Amino acid sequence: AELKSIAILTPEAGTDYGWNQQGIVAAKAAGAAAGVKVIVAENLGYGDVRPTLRELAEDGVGLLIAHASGYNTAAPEIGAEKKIPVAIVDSPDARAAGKVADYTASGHEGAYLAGRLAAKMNRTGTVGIVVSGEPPSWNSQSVAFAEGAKAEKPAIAVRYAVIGPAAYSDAAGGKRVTEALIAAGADIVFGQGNGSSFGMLQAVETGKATDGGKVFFIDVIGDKTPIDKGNLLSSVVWNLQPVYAAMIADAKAGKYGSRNYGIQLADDSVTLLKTKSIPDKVWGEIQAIRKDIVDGKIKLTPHFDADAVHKIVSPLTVAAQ
Amino acid sequence: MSALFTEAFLTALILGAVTAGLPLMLAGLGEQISEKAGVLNIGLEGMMLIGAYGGFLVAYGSGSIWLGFLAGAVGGAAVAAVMAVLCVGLGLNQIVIGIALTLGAEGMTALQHHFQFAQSYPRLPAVPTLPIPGLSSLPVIGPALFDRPAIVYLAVAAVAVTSWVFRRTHLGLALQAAGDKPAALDAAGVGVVAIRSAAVLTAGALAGLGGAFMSEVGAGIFVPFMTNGAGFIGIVLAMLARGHPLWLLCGAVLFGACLSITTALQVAGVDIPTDVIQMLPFATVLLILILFGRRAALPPALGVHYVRGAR
Amino acid sequence: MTQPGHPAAFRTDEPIVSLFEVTKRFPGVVANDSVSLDLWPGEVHVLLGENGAGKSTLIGMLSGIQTPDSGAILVDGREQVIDTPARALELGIGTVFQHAMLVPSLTVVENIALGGPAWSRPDKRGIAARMAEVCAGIGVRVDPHAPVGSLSLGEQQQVEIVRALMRGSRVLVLDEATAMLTPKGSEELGALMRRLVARGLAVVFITHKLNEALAFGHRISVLRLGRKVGEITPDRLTALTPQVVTAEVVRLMFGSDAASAGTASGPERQPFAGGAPVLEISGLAVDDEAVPLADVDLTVAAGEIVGIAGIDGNGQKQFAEAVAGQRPLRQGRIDLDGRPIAALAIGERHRRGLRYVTDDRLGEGTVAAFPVSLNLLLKRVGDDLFWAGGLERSGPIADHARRLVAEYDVRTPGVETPIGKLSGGNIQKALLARELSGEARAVIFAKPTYGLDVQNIRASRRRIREAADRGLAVILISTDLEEVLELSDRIAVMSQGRIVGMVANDRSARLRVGELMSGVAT
Amino acid sequence: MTLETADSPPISPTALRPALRRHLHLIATTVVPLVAALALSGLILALLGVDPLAYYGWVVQRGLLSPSGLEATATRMAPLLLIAASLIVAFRAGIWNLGGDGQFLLAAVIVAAAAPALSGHLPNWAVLSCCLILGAAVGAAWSVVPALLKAWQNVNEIITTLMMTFLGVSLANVLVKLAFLDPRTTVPQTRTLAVADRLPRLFETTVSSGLLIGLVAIVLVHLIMTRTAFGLKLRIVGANPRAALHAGLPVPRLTVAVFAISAALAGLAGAVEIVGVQGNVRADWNPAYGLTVVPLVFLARFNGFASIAFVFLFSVLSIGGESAARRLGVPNHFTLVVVAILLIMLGITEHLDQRRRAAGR
Ligand SMILES: Nc1ncnc2c1ncn2[C@@H]1O[C@H](COP(=O)(O)OP(=O)(O)OP(=O)(O)O)[C@@H](O)[C@H]1O
Ligand SMILES: Nc1ncnc2c1ncn2[C@@H]1O[C@H](COP(=O)(O)OP(=O)(O)OP(=O)(O)O)[C@@H](O)[C@H]1O
Ligand SMILES: [Mg+2]
Ligand SMILES: [Mg+2]
Repeated sequence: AELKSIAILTPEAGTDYGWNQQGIVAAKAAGAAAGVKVIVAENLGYGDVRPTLRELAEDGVGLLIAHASGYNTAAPEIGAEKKIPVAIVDSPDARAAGKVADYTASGHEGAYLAGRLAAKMNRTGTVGIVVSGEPPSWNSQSVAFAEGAKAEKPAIAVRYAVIGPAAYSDAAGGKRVTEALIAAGADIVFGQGNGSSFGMLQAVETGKATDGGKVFFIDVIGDKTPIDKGNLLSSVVWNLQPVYAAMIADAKAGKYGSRNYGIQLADDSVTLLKTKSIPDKVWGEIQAIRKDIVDGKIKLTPHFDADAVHKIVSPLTVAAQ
Repeated sequence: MSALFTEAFLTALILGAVTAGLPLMLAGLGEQISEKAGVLNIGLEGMMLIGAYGGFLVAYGSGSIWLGFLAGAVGGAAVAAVMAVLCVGLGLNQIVIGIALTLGAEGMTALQHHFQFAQSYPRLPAVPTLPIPGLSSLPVIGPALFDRPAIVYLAVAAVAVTSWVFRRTHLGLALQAAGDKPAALDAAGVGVVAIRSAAVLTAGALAGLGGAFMSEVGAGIFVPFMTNGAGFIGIVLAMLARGHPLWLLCGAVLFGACLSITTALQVAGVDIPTDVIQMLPFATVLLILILFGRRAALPPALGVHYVRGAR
Repeated sequence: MTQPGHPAAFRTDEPIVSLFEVTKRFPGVVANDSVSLDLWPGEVHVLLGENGAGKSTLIGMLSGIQTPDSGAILVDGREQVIDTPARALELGIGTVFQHAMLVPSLTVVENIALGGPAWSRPDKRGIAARMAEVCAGIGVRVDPHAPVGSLSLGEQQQVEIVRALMRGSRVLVLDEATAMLTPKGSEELGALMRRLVARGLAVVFITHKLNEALAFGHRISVLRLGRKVGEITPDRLTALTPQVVTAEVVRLMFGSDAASAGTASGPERQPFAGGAPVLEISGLAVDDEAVPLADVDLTVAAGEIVGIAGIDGNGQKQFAEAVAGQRPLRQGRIDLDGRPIAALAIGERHRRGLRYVTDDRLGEGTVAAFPVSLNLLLKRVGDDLFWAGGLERSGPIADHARRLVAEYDVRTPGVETPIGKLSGGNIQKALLARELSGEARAVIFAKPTYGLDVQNIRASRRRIREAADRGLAVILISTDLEEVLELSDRIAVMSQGRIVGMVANDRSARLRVGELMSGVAT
Repeated sequence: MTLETADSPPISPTALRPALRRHLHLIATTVVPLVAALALSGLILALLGVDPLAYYGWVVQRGLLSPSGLEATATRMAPLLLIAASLIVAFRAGIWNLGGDGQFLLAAVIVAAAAPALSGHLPNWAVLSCCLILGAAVGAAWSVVPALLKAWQNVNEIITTLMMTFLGVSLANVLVKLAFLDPRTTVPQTRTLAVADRLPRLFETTVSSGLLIGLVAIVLVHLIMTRTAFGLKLRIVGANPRAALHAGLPVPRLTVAVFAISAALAGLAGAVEIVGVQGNVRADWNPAYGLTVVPLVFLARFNGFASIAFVFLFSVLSIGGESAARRLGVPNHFTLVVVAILLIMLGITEHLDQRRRAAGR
């Protein structure tokens, strides 16, 4: 079918070096490559996006990318009402031929690598995870990070803390909780959050590990290198461009909805960011592990529920090992 | 588990409680002053946000943390000035204007942030601390309470000063009269508008300072909507601690402590769902209300515009 | 009461303050129309005038509460702009306002300290000491550290006077300062004013009580409809007999027709013939922080008026509220027409015919923002006559209101006018209309004429008589002994929450009530 | 506490005044502040380098003129009207219920859990009716603590209702994440009520019949408060609680009734939003409608019809503003600024109008 334009809807501004920015940048790139116009509707919040979806549909958009788990009810409904295909996240079962496709992005493979990396570079015996909330994509990465760290160093302690309710913008909370984790011994912090992640970064930059040394930060989704002050160890970088490109291609080919989309190490839609803080030797080892995952030698299953996270970070689990 | 609750971790928890509680305390202190004088300041959240933004902007631009605090206080007071003119001077509805100011401040700071910092996300360096000789070497509480940025001591001093003003000065009497019976204050030769405006401006400055503390010390960065309802919690704290700045200090510390306990339990891996733990501060306050609620009376003239000679 | 002597000692060539042709307009009213007034040192200048004549407005311009639209105010011969209360205080003009201007939550000294330099500490001990001095000088006693809220209105007025003196006021304005005082309190205040002017102050004294004006005043000015309609100079005041002055003042205040009447509302009351008991109260006890009630027994027969005399704040309010149902009883019983009502709620007592005309007309008697028509039905909301199945029937409601407004001569622009816009006298008439209409059996009147002018007082008292004549049992609570003596068949005296004596209203009643009130007799 | 509010509508329809003057007055009190607010916001837009006229053009085009935009505006009005009704009952009775958001959200969560569970067991109309009743009941239940504290202990309700909102928001999240989780998705959200099973849409549009519920509720509330004995009793309590006591009204019981009705309406708003539009509740969802509606009903001086107008205006702005912001590349936080300025301008106008009326009394 003919596809002239697509639209992407994001809850926050596309300038967060994270989820929203990645979605918008990737959609624009995929659109440009396919010669399709891309309309960006950002900052829509977590309220009711139905009016925006309808308006975009009426403006002739041929594919609606609802880039937030919070939109996964509204988008298929409006897609059905306006007879326009939609892309959603976190609802793989909602797939419907010609109508709905899911691209539940799970960076768990990358997070596993990040966990291995963290454990390798860890000095204190403790690493930390700070999250702004417990959405599925955060959970799967938290679990994988902890698995990776423990696979590398079974005795390692993984400390975990959630900032607070609706804490996506709670930068002060991000900093406070990160500082507590650092005091609890973490010298590497795996941080997942939106506005709050800048507070985490600030805590890492201004804090000292319990051994007196530097604290490192491992980010997710985006690449914060442009704003790094030397504490960014790595990031589980996502690249949604292949996903969107495939969607556009499928839509043009009339096959939309015949499959869901995902990101994985194999096609580099998930990568671990190499910064100058990672010694080449370590990086080499990480690349080897990456290859094992891609080759299926290391099997990883994503766990999206918060319970799985709590279980793996519980000190009781540590004791049992 | 015992290895977890080390001195450093306990210190960090107490420190976290102080850092989280301090902006609430400053905002609550401002609200308390304003309410004592009879003005219900619903715009506190907006004043905090402008303070957070202004404080960060100036601290980042000038490199001086103190100029930042000054700017935060001035920013908060500027918003309060609008409130003083419209509500104290003209007598517009305090709730309407308060909410308008909060919405406006949210919008303006988010816009400004978008155009100014949304690409660079500048962050401030660590704020230097001022150890108090002797006390700062105490275990745990030494570094948590007595090796803090000077502004923390100043904020606590502000509570003491306010308490002193309330109980020991003519100004304190005037503030109370403005909230209890403005006509009597006027008849005694003190301008009600002046006293109330001063109270509102002070509230704005304190809230702005609280916001600046949040962005400069608490987070080291400004992000939109970062006050996250702190202003409203400040209002509740002020109402709970009517007339007693010290209670406010306790309330704010309690709030901060609940947040820290939440973090502590999570880090310890206690498998209580985080949302349940996060209800802790609210439930505690509600319990206090149920037990001691009767004391939470408000000044009789709160929210009532005063017009000389009207009847 | 004797006429004061001519205060020649302080006569100077110049008044301390002169109001020169001041005019003040409010929307729809000219409150003061080109009024000129001189305040001389050594004089008590009495301002008289019916309700709404413009007295408070006039002195409001002296105190900085109002500013004149035209005209001038001269202090020591020089023109001054008094645009704030602070300015008035600076100029030495101290005011005791009609409604107390003290902060109830602060203590007496704190109230006096109000207005000191912001950052300094109030010198409570010093203030208390100076206060003691001033108090001793003028012969009053006030606890300097008592919270003002715990003081009676009379005491509060004393505090305000002391405060004004402590500020070094040369001009002291007292707006209806005796309205809340007992006869003895008024007497003392009068003596105080005389001592003050003897020290060279100028006093402005506003009152509705002509006897006080004659007893305490050196000069009398009369306002009517915002104009100054006459002035009786000290020479004439000493020269004329009280009767002549009274007649002249009443003529000035109300026009010639009113001149002979005074406040008496009719012929002296006929001795009560006796009737069946309607309201029987026995062993009444009520808890209260200030004045608990104990052992109150009282029986009122149909057609009888029982007056309750006593100094204000001796449990009268608690008593009335307890009988009306606004306060829980600790013990005791109340029977109406032989049936117990003590367990009933306020509304049910009202339906049984028990009525309570409160003295707090705006505080609890009415809802100021609501129209007259609804205020007239405030105690009957939901009544089938006016609400059909809960739905308002505006026709009957308006008709009812118009009928009562006409019958009770409530002067209001319309029945839809918010009652708070009416004058005090008319609000009182509306309250009387509400309580006396319908199937009333017993009525409690609390200070029914407080703050009213002579004509309204007369009208209210007539209503009270008529109520009794219709066969209602009437309890009349009043601090105005004249009123009690004029209207009652029997007089109970209340003191510290008890009825300390019951007196038949005969020739010796005044004396015996006085004794009971002052605690001489038991 | 007391807050100054008069009992008359903002535009008092004095029958005697010529119609022309009334119209002029209406224009002066609504259009002037609107234009002033737009001009001021326009200035800010211009400073941001955006053409204000284009911006407003899109707002009007989308929020008011385009059929689907107008439908979106109308749909958005439904919960706002119910919350306005909730606030009118409370505020007129002198109860400052600021806990609407908690009542709204908890009701929404419980209804969202109940609706899919009931659907299939009962006919659709019965499911919907149950849900609406349930929402109202949950809202009312969440006001019990503040109501009892106020009625019998005289604890200030601003504090208690605010606290209950903070608590309610957290509890709603706990419920979504722990109790009512939809097992078929990884996202913490409740099960979804099918589109076909939601409140019927009006005619051939996308407007939810929630709009009708909202309109009926607010008009009903207005009439009850102004035309019935019950409403009068509540207003007496609100205007002068001592007079209410003196008049023999059962003040504590009426206070509890006010809380119950007000909170039930807020809960109903939650129910209508769920069974009308959303179909489910996600964790951390909190539209915070209460805070935005509070100033609107104050400006409407607690008059139901004026509230409808203000809610409409607000809805147009929020629907149209989002579209305009997107098309012109302004962050749509700008809508917040416009609303803020508008509230202030309306406040000032009302003040001036009151002064003028007082002067010409
Ligand atoms: N808030 C107000 N604004 C304007 N005018 C008011 C206000 N309150 C009261 N008034 C006016 O004040 C008057 C009441 O004053 P006052 O009690 O002195 O009246 P009055 O004419 O002396 O009546 P009466 O003799 O019955 O007491 C009313 O006539 C009313 O017009
Ligand atoms: N603030 C005001 N606003 C409007 N009208 C007022 C105001 N104050 C007084 N008035 C009007 O001015 C007139 C004079 O009122 P004022 O209070 O001076 O009378 P007064 O002689 O003191 O009466 P009273 O004996 O009842 O105290 C009244 O009729 C009233 O309508
Ligand atoms: Mg007067
Ligand atoms: Mg009067």
